[in-house]
Amino acid sequence: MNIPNWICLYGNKLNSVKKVIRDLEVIENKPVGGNNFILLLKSTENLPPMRPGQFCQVKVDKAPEVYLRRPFSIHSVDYKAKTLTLLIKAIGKGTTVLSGITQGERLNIVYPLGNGFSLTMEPNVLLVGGGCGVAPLLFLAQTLKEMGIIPTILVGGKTTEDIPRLEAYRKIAETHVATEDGSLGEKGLVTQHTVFKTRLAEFKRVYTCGPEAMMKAVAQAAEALEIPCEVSLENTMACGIGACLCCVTETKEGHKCVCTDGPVFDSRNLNGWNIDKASACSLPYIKTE
Amino acid sequence: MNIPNWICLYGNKLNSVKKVIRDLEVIENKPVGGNNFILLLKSTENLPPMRPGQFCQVKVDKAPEVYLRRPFSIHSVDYKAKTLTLLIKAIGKGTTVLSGITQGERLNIVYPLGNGFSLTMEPNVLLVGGGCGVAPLLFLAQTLKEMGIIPTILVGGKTTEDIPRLEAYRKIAETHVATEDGSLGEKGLVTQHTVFKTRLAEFKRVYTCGPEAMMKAVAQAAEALEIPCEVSLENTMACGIGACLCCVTETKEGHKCVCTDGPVFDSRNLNGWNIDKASACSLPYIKTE
Amino acid sequence: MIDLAVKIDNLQLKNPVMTASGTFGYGLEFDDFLDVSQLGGIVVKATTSKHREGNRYPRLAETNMGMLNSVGLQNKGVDYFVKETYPKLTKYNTNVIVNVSDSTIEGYVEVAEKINELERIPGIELNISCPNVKEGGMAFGTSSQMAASVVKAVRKAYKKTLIVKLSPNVTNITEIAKAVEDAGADSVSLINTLLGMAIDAEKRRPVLSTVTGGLSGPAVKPIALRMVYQVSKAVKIPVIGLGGISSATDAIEFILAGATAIQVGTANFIDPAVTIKIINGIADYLQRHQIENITNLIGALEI
Amino acid sequence: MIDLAVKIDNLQLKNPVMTASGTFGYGLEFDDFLDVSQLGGIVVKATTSKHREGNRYPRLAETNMGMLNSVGLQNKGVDYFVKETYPKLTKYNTNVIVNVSDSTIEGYVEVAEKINELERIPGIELNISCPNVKEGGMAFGTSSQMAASVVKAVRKAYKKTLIVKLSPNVTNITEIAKAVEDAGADSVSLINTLLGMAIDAEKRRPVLSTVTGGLSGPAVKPIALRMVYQVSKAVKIPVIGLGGISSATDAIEFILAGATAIQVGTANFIDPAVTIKIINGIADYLQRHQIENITNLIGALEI
Ligand SMILES: Cc1cc2nc3c(=O)[nH]c(=O)nc-3n(C[C@H](O)[C@H](O)[C@H](O)COP(=O)(O)OP(=O)(O)OC[C@H]3O[C@@H](n4cnc5c(N)ncnc54)[C@H](O)[C@@H]3O)c2cc1C
Ligand SMILES: Cc1cc2nc3c(=O)[nH]c(=O)nc-3n(C[C@H](O)[C@H](O)[C@H](O)COP(=O)(O)OP(=O)(O)OC[C@H]3O[C@@H](n4cnc5c(N)ncnc54)[C@H](O)[C@@H]3O)c2cc1C
Ligand SMILES: Cc1cc2nc3c(=O)[nH]c(=O)nc-3n(C[C@H](O)[C@H](O)[C@H](O)COP(=O)(O)O)c2cc1C
Ligand SMILES: Cc1cc2nc3c(=O)[nH]c(=O)nc-3n(C[C@H](O)[C@H](O)[C@H](O)COP(=O)(O)O)c2cc1C
Ligand code: FES
Ligand code: FES
Repeated sequence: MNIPNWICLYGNKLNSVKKVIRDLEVIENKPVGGNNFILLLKSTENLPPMRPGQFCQVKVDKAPEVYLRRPFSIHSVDYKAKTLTLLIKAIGKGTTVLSGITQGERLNIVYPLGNGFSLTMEPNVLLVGGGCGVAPLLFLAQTLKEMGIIPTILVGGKTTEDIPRLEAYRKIAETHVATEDGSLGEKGLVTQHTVFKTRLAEFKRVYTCGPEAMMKAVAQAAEALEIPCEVSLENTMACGIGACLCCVTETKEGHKCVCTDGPVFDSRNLNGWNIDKASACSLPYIKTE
Repeated sequence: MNIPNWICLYGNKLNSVKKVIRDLEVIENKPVGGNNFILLLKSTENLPPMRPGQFCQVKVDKAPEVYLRRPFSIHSVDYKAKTLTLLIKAIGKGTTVLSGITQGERLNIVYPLGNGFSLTMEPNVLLVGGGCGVAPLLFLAQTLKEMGIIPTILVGGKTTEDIPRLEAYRKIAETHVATEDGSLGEKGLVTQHTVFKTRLAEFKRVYTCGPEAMMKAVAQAAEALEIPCEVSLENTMACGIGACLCCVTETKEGHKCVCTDGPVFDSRNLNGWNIDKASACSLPYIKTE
Repeated sequence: MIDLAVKIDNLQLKNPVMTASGTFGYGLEFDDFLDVSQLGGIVVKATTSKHREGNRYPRLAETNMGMLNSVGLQNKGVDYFVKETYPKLTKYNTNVIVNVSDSTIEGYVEVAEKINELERIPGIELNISCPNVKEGGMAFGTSSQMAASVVKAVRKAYKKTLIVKLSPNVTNITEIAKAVEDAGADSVSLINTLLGMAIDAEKRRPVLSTVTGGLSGPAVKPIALRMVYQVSKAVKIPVIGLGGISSATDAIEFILAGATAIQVGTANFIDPAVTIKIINGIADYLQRHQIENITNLIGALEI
Repeated sequence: MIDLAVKIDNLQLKNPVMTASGTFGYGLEFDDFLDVSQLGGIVVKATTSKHREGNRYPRLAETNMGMLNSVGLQNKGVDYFVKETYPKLTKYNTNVIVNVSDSTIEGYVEVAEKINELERIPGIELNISCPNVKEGGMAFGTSSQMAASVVKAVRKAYKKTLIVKLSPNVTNITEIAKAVEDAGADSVSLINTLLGMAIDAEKRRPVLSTVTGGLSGPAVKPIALRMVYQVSKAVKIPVIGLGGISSATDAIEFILAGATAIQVGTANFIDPAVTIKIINGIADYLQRHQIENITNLIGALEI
């Protein structure tokens, strides 16, 4: 098991929650800048318990060029209202079709999938997100807050448009911003941000999600200070449930499926993520994508 | 050339009208009973001159299972308003998707295709349609009327639902109805209708479109009285422009393309359409599909 | 009453719907979505003599109505399967078939021998058609001689139902089918994936780490259907048809073409519960066409 | 300035975009939709020694992102072509290639000899891969020996550019490509259609009158791309790639895989003006990637 200190949020053991296939109704499709949009989806039944970092596999209908489902993190959940949201960036065929979906249409999803972030009782944790990688961090921040832990959030992107949902983060916790063009927050990469450069040692755990280069830089900095760092990987997927073995990543224990063994991994278990191997590119100067 | 007495309506020679590829806007999608619906399509440019019996090839978007275009007859044309209509019956994958198309969407069509019916100066002509086969007959009746010829129309179907657009025909000409269940007009097949059985000899030309068995029965009865009969064939098509040779029918002169040599043929030129060959099934008793 | 049962050699299938190797894990991954015991059978992931890490990532490319994969037989080896996985599969009340792969004849035989000892495994599917490994794999499936030699060797070692899975990447699949029939196969299944390739034009690189990979999904159905039709006319043993099957109609087309049973592969990724829908859809079809027994449909195509 | 010109033997193509035989008629059918002279070349419908009626209707089945056809070389024969059709084609300022088919070597040679006399036809494409005729056709394309013998015979009779069109229905396409190269081909084009089948489950009949037919369209692209990649590494003569190409991106993938030129087939049915869009799209791509000369893209895949 990659995940230390697992705290069972909903009284369920890891992986014991039943996955389901459901048609959810699109209640709202809201553009949030920079080709990002939020889908608010409603179920007629109770939602299954979900953990931050878990994802769903979405079937994209009406798109002759899209055959496989597309994976998206759970962005936020409202069990009472039986709704959940996805934060999606339109970057290709499937996401572009989804960006045009309208209220009242139905979306077929398989969920909840993957392991999710481990939750901790440590009071000081840092969440680092890059671009659309912030998607699972909102759910994570909300959940931590419910557990009485107020995380520190640091989000980065090329420009203001790449920092969707800032208000939502600010409602929950202290949120810092870095943009490469300086149009919002500090100018530079997240790893060059004052919080990251001067306060990293304060944190007992780091969670990160975003472009791989960014996550690597964050993980290596954390590792240098011996702070556990959990990273959420992306990969192209077919089944999403560990059946096809298409979505593997290289770990210390060999190939592991991002869809079931991940998407969240302890960075120390991943091959090629450690300081020694990447020492050539000294940390804060690694550019995000 | 299969078509005798060709009268050039719009000052164009047969096949000399340029075919075009156009995105037309869906102005209305109106259900007209029995899974039939009418699409009213508007062009931003002037419509090309079209002849009754010609068709268009429609691209069905948002349908992963539909790859090829689908052929539909021109149902009516309004050159001034730059609109045309299609009368479509939802019978399969593509037509079902089209039945759900909404106002404001765009439909990509290639048109006008095929030869169309030959037009005549004979005052007495009979139009016989079966089911959705009435689609091209409205355009034909309108055109004949503009030329000062009032045709007699006879339409048939299993039941009332199969006789869409009756009011439209009645506006133009004397229209008779036969239904197999007797729910509208005379009970029975079109070939058993009083008009067909008692007045056929009055007509100088018969035009027919509908199920093949019906067209054959009509054509053979006409042939017996030496009345020229034009039939509009259906066939699965790929290109619609005579390039692929997929849509052939057997004629006295060998394989001919329904999309360019047809869809309208003089029944006497078709193999297997003549009385001698089919004499076993004496005429009025051939059941329509 | 509609009777969906079919027989493949000694295997009694409660219905003709099986799952294809590599697309259904060990069944366990689908427990949340359906009752696996309702299926006619499942074919679990390829098992080789030794543990294999498979190919490097990326292993997947989406294509028009299909996908390419280059998993490359990743599995923990037959010993692990016997000790750890097999006990979990005995809960299933259906035919659990093991897909047997390797790079050498000895390897195939070793796996077959070990699986032969497992009481609740009534048959193996010999994979001589995997395009995603450097040695062996597909090579065995593209020549009648090599196919016959591996089948003969395994036949000696394996006493239960021996299904041989054929490669579509050949000039004449009936020749190979006949060769493996003569060599002792109890049944043939076809098709495995077609060798294909995808390129990322922007990056000017192949999408897959292995450059080429195996094509599956609805795109390949017309080719699979043709091969099933050809092979079922050429051999006497029962044919299991697969390749792009995603609906009951697809399944019926394969059965009409001559398949006694069918396997569902890639479609499981799109709808994890699709197999149950296919079983129900076949029953509906039979009812609608007033056919009491599915066996009356096998090869019932009217030419 | 972006330079799109490529060379196939002595043929100068103003751009690498040609049309595939049987999908573009004689070009004339597309005059309303585009200026045919803007294309790199067109390959007209198969021409045989004698008039052929082709197969019976139905000749077409739609499949997932593709289609099956069994036209069966319907054409009026080479003499009609020379007398009636050829004069109409001389208006085109592009390479008009004739696709030459037949059932016997003598037939192929007869057609090639007659086409050799036509001043404005700079080359032929020898179709040894048509799956839709009972005799000859594909049979020539599925064995290296037979392929070599027909190419040798035609080579003697035909003095201009000789392109040989390969069948994908083979175990090892590189072997056949090498055999026709050795026999004197100036170029190879691939792929022709894959043999497939469609069944109407409700009627329990094959959809095509010929039972099986040739599969084309986007569904086959991954297979075509793989074969083009393999063949262009195996032969020295230029390769013309086709199979499912519907967009500029598709075309670029084939060029990266090693094709010097490409042909657009079935996609012409969906969008009769698609070839022009592909030419413009290729130019855009080169501009965007700052590649001045398309020849720098040929086989430029980074492995
Ligand atoms: C566990 C997980 C959670 C994710 N969560 C989110 C989320 O919350 N919001 C969000 O916007 N996106 C998320 N993604 C990424 C999302 O799945 C892809 O953006 C989407 O699948 C792209 O589909 P498309 O059809 O638009 O792109 P395509 O047209 O298929 O591809 C466009 C380009 O993107 C690349 N690409 C496509 N998918 C991936 C992928 N999964 N990983 C890396 N590169 C890819 C392709 O190679 C291609 O170059 C997540 C991915 C995973 C695996
Ligand atoms: C020249 C011409 C004009 C036409 N005009 C009209 C019209 O005005 N209104 C209208 O509703 N329909 C018309 N049709 C028929 C129409 O093209 C088909 O109904 C349509 O293509 C079916 O598409 P689908 O995807 O819904 O059916 P599919 O799902 O593709 O097929 C459903 C069933 O119908 C059969 N089928 C499909 N197309 C044809 C065809 N063209 N001929 C015979 N059988 C077929 C299939 O074999 C299958 O059994 C015309 C056809 C032609 C050739
Ligand atoms: C991801 C993936 C993995 C596969 N692994 C195997 C395997 O291990 N052994 C095998 O015989 N076939 C394997 N196959 C092939 C399938 O079993 C099946 O033959 C093929 O996918 C065609 O069927 P389909 O189109 O229904 O998927 C695999 C296919 C896929 C898509
Ligand atoms: C309707 C049709 C007719 C064809 N006729 C011929 C032919 O006469 N000669 C030939 O060499 N190929 C013929 N082909 C094959 C195409 O030229 C091409 O090789 C094949 O369709 C694959 O390309 P595509 O997927 O782009 O269509 C035909 C294909 C189709 C669809
Ligand atoms: S996507 Fe299939 S195993 Fe992960
Ligand atoms: S549909 Fe292509 S020739 Fe008629």
